[in-house]
Amino acid sequence: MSNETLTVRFFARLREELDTEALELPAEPGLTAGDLLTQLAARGGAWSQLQGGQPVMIAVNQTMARPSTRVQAGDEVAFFPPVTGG
Amino acid sequence: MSNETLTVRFFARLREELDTEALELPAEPGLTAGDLLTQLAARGGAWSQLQGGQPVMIAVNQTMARPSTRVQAGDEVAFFPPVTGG
Amino acid sequence: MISVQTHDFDPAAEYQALRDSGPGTGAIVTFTGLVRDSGDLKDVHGLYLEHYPGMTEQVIQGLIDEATQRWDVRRARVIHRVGQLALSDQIVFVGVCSAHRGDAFKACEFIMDALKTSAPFWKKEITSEGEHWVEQKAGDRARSSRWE
Amino acid sequence: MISVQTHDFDPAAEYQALRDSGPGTGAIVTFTGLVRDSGDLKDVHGLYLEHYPGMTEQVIQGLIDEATQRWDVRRARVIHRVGQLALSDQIVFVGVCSAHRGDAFKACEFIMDALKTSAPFWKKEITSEGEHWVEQKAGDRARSSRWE
Repeated sequence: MSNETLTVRFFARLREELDTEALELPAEPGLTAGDLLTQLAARGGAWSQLQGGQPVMIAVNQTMARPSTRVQAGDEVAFFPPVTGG
Repeated sequence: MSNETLTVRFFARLREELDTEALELPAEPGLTAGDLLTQLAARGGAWSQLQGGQPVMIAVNQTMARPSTRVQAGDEVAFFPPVTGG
Repeated sequence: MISVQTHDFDPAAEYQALRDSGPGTGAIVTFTGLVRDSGDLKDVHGLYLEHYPGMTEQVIQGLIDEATQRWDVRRARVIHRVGQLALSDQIVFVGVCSAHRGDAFKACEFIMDALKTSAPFWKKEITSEGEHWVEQKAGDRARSSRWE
Repeated sequence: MISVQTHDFDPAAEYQALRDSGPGTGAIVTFTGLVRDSGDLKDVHGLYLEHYPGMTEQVIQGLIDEATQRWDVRRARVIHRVGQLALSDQIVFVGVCSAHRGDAFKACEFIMDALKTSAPFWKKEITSEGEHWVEQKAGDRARSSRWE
């Protein structure tokens, strides 16, 4: 994992609909998890659902987080649908 | 079991302290479970505790009952301390 | 299924009987009570359990019927031991299966709470110092009355 | 003890591990979840369960820690399966032992309710008509928020 990028992971329905398990994205200073969602939604198509679609849950370094959570180089950021285990 | 008597049973601490498992008592007309407790308490000694002592639970024919419950010939009346199973 | 018995029971067999209740079962909740080393007394090394034969089974059946009316209960099993028990022995088993976990939890806890205050069992604690008939707890009465 | 695994588990072995927790244990409560034939869809004949490795274990450990702070929990065991499951298969086990039954019931139900809304598992229902990612239920969110 580079010092200038962070990893974004997708799970379950999102992983399937985006046809993507993980991405490396540039880790610009001051970036939040919400900024990442905005950037990704701008790709259009299935990616649009990341903003204004069904609820997306966020984890940063395997801990639940919010759109306002700051992210930085080396972080593991995950986006996924509301959980349904048990 | 005669038509003119009923059976009284005791359990647990009461059975031990009264040194009695069961009695046959006359089943006078109009008798209640509470009347039986009064009669038995009048025997004195350990029997006195059946009135005004620690709480006594009552069952008539194996169903929870109260002092005012009527009892009749052939009934099985039981007196016992509050239950503590489980 | 209700059993009042002197011999031990196998929770694994009880669980299997609950699991074999068909494809609509989604949740199984079980409670097992064990002889603990401290109750009314300290250093308890055994219990003696007395019951009112016949009445106990009727009362427990009534509790299962009530639980089945109040919640989705697909099957319920209750076993209560009587006689002489040693430290850490199994005393009581209550198992319930349901389509949904909320119903299984509620029905199981209700049966157990109500059994403690309405089924005619009495426990005597045995220690090296002597024996003592356990007193009914206000906490047990409160837990039971929550369901009224 | 926490395990996320593809293979089946043995509730009897889990129960035994809870029972072997010493002479102060008086109550064991277990919950087991099974694959049911109807969820969001009817005639479900299997599930596929996905999870977020690493994060699931952390979240569950956090729930056990929270339960242990709030109630008397002597030992807790949680197993969750992932991958392909068939109708009536065991999905999840939560077992708790305590001195007292109230604590064991509360801790077990809390862990299970909180797991449903905070542990990163996702369920896909499989029927002969097709597949469907299960939606989170408002009822599950409500059950979980009862504990806050």
